[in-house]
Amino acid sequence: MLPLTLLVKAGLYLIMAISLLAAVASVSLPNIFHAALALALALLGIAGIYLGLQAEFVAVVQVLIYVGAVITLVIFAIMLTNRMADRSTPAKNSLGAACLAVAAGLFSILVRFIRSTPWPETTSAPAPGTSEIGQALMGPYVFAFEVISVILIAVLIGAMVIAKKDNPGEDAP
Amino acid sequence: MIPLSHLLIFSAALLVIGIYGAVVRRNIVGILLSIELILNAAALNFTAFSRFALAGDQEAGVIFTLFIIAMAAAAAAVGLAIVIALFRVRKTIMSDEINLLKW
Amino acid sequence: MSPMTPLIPFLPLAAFAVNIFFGRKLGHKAAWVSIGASTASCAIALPLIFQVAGGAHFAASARWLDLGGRGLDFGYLLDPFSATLLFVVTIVGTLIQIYSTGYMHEDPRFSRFFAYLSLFMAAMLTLVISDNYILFFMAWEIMGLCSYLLIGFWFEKDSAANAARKAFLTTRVGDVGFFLGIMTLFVAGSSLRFEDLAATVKAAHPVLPAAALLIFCGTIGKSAQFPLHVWLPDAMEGPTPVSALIHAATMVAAGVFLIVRSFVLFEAYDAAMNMVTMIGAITAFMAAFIALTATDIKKVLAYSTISQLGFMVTALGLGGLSAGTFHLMTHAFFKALLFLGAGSVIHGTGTQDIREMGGLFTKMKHTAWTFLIGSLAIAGVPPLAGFWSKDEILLTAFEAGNFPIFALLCLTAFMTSFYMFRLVFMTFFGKARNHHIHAHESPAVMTGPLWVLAIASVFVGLPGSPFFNHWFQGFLHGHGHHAVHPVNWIVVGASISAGLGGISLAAVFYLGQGGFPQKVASAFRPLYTLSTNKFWFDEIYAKFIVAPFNGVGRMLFSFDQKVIDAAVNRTGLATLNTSAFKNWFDKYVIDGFVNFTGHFTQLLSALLRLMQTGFVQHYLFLIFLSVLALMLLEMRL
Amino acid sequence: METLDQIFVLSKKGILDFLGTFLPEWVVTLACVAITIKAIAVLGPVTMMYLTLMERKVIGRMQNRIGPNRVGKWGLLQPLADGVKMLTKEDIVPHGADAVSHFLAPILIVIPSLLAFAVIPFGRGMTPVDLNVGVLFFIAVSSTTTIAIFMASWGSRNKFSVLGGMRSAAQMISYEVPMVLSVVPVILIAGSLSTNDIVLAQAGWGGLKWFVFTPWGFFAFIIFFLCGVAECNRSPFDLPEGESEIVAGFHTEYSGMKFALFYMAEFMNSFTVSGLAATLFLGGWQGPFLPSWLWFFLKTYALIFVMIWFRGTLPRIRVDQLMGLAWKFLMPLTLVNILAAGLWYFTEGAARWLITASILAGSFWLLTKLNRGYTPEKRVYLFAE
Repeated sequence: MLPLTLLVKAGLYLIMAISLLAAVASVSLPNIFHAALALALALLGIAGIYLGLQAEFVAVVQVLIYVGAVITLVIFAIMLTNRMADRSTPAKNSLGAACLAVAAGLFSILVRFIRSTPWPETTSAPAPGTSEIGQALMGPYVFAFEVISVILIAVLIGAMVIAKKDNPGEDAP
Repeated sequence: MIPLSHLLIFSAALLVIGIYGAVVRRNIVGILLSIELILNAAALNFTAFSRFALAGDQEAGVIFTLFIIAMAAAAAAVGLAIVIALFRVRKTIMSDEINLLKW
Repeated sequence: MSPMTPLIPFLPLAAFAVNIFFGRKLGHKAAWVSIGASTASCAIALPLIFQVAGGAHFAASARWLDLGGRGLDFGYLLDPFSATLLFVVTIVGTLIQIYSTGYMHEDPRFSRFFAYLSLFMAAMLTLVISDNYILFFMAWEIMGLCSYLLIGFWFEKDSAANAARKAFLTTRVGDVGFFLGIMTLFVAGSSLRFEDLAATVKAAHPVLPAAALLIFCGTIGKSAQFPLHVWLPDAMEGPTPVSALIHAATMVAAGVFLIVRSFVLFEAYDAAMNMVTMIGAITAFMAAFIALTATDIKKVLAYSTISQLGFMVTALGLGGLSAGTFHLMTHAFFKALLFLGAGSVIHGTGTQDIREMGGLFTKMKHTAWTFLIGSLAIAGVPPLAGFWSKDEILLTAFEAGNFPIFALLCLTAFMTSFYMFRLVFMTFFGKARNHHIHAHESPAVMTGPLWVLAIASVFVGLPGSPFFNHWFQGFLHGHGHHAVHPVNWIVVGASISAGLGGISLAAVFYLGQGGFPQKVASAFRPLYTLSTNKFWFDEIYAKFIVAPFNGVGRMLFSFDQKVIDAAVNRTGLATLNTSAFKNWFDKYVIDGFVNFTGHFTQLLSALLRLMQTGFVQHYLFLIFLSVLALMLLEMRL
Repeated sequence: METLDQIFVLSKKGILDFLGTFLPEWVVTLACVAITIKAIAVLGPVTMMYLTLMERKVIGRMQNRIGPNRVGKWGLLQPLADGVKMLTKEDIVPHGADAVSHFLAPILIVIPSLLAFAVIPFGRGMTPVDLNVGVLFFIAVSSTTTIAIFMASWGSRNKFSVLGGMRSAAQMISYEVPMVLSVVPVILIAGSLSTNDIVLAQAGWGGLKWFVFTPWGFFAFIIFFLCGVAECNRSPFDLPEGESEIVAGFHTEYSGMKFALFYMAEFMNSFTVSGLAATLFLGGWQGPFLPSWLWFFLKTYALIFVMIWFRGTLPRIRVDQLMGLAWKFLMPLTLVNILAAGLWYFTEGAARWLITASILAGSFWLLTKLNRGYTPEKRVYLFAE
């Protein structure tokens, strides 16, 4: 089965590369719509990596929430806010080069830290299945779970209130 | 299984890419996109750590990831609502053009 | 101690709140809110009254205000006197409110009217059950306000507005006296609770006689006694149920009730008692005299009310506590009946002038019968209510040995029955004098209360009659303390003959064809003029009180304008000049400093604000830069 | 019977055994995957082709027409003819279109539809990938369709396209909520997210112990199916491509094969939604007498027939009605349904039937009352009868 394992490994690295490229594209493409699509690709790639880590539930949730909901919302917002032909303004501000340097510095330091730390080499136990996650959510993490649900309700209402038109009659320019 | 350090480096790369985007993008939606990248880098780290943790501790990482995803969705919803409300008032979503309270 | 007692005034108060805020929405349902509240109060009060009649005694009080060791307490007191008044007020009040739904049916401010009535009921009930002067005075004043509002209810009419103002200002004179009296009492060391009054009197502080006289001022004002009686006839401008409730049955009786409450105080000083007797007798006679010639149906009744209040006051002044209270109760019933009957007549004919009425008996059977019963009651025909109570008063005068007063009272009783039956005969008998008036009977909601009150007028006197062994008087004095008098046939005879004599004379004058009224009027021209002009009271007041006040006012006004205003204007000009200089100083010297400071700060901040761009991304960048710097720092170490 | 039931499984096993004789094991594993993928890749388009025919025939009958009948016997070759026509048509890209998005959209929209086939259990032992989060996978994958629709609408640079895309996004986000929630009771009772396990949980009663025969299952099935119809943008929820309002919605600017791909995605979606509905509520391949895969296809096609029936019967609904239905009616009902399923789980015997049925009927009645929205005034026609 060695060749198959190698194949999976190669696939994972390929997915990583694609995700990184897509991430770079999502921050650098001038067209915000394309950037959102690139981000969707990057997020799908991350979902693939979750699958590789045998976290199927997280992977599926990643696709469902991010690609299915968040990116859809983002595109919705882009369609509502951008005029379709508005490409004349620059997409980046004047901090580009400085920030690139800072980002590169941070990255090199992080890489140095990561390389110098002795990480565990092997995975010891089988990954937690959906039922274990469910048990944990309803068991030790039930309070956090409830808090999250309250926050989501608050967000639902808050987003509606913020985005609602105050007076429909006034809003027609 | 690919080693943990490679996953961490990958997520570090996602993080700095996100940071770069969050600082450099003029479009507020673009900033939100970059923030999603940063959150994803963190979430990925949690799952990776959980996979390499001892038996019994594994759920924690996955659950943190799920919570991060939920919070990210919430943040995106509110953020985009704010963006839409802002656009309705100011007719722009470029972060450096929203300077009414600047001085 | 009964926890339900405070509810008695609070229910009408709640009805007032509901009607004043939601009256517009409720429309004609407002009446039922008020009537419901009154009925509920009545239902709460009646068992308590019966318990009091059985010898119970309810009282409770709580400290309201602490004044350096002494305090003012608020509380309630249910003794036989307040129970009697509670009985009268709740029943008569409820009946009059029911009547009002018919009388006021077409009025645009229907709900407002009932709100005021409820407020009045609340105030009156508070007054009745209050156990101290302060709460009594508060309720007293609220009643004054209600009286003002209700007299002026049809404020579109100038006469109504003026009458309201007159009533308010005139009673205010008495109220000031009353309040001064309360303060005098307080100075004399009283706790202002009625139950402690006896102890205060025992201490015999020298200012107490003054306090008694000052408190009597309140009675004079509220109960329309001479010389402050002038407001009550004018108060007839208000709606008739108001006249019945406030200006005949309850509020004006509050003045008498005040004497009842303070009786211990008055009793201790002969001067005060004499004063009360004098005022009462003068009022009774004078008002009856004026009533002889009044032509407005409500004015006749108004003067009659004043006269009857004079009777009560006289009785109290002669020491007849039970007689006065008894008459107060019976009078409330039959006078309310008479006013409501008058209202029914006005409702049916559209006029108030008795010279235009006549022959209404066939057209308004219910009204006529009930009115007749009321008139018989007030005239003192046995065995109706008025007879027993009036007889008690005459007996009091007789036994006090004060024969001039007794004679005056008998004469007044004679005049009372005369003018009442003059009214009855002119209104209901004979021929219709004005053929434009098409009278009709009032609706059942109005005649119903009339009949209830008529029946009450017949029977309410019986508990005080010898047939019941003067049970009522015994009840008031606490059973056992009251010595039962044998029947004094002289007084009974005088009383009956005065009543029947008055009726017969009226029949001769106004049913017969002799033209006696004109003859008598021309024969006694001066007296007739005196009566029709009401002793010129209004004119005297206008000339000797109002006019001088106006003169002084005008003088003060011109002083204000010429002297004080001029001084103010000069001061203003001087200020103006001074500030012109200060302005210059401010502008060039002080502002110079300030501006310099400002410019200097601006110069500095122009440099500093390069740090604060206001762009969130610059801050974000700075954060990450700092993170990088910290990390580098950490690595060095 | 047994062989007939397992005919596809056995044939695949035969091929793999044959390959195993001369190839290393890992190639055989790859071949296993490849065979499954190939089967799906063939099944999807063929299904789509004959669904078009079926739809045209059924609609035709419903409209008192005959439908396609010229190409081949009973018009059986009509889909092939259509395919040839599509392939030979000119591919038009509008001036000023966003070339990348415009090109990628039709491709991307087919991928989720095909992926969704992976977790459908076509018969006993015939689940292509028995994922332990199968149902969630299906929903996640189908939700990504929105992005392709967005790309199509944005890339076309046409306001009708954008309008259609917006409508589609709003509709899909809205209907995903009750759809997911309506699946929850099934997962609760079956205790698994795997489609295969869910089918197995409905075994019994001679293959008729379907979830749809319980009160909560009945409500969940109706809601799921309605949401599925809405997710497929099919009539009466076809506002994103409502031709009388916005030409053809997001695929206004597409022609030729790209247009055909959109069509293919739509029909494959109808198939997978119907298949999943059959799996979740109608017992999947469970059934007496007939082979399991035949049962599955029978149920699926019955549901597809119902979809076509909808289209033949119901007029398109308004946008506010659409949103109101999802948020104000279906979503509360699904929440109550979850409660009912929980009660069902914890009670026994006749009581569970009584309790759940009464709760659901009561809330249905209440929600119907509360949603008695506004009805426009009756129109008055001046010159007509």
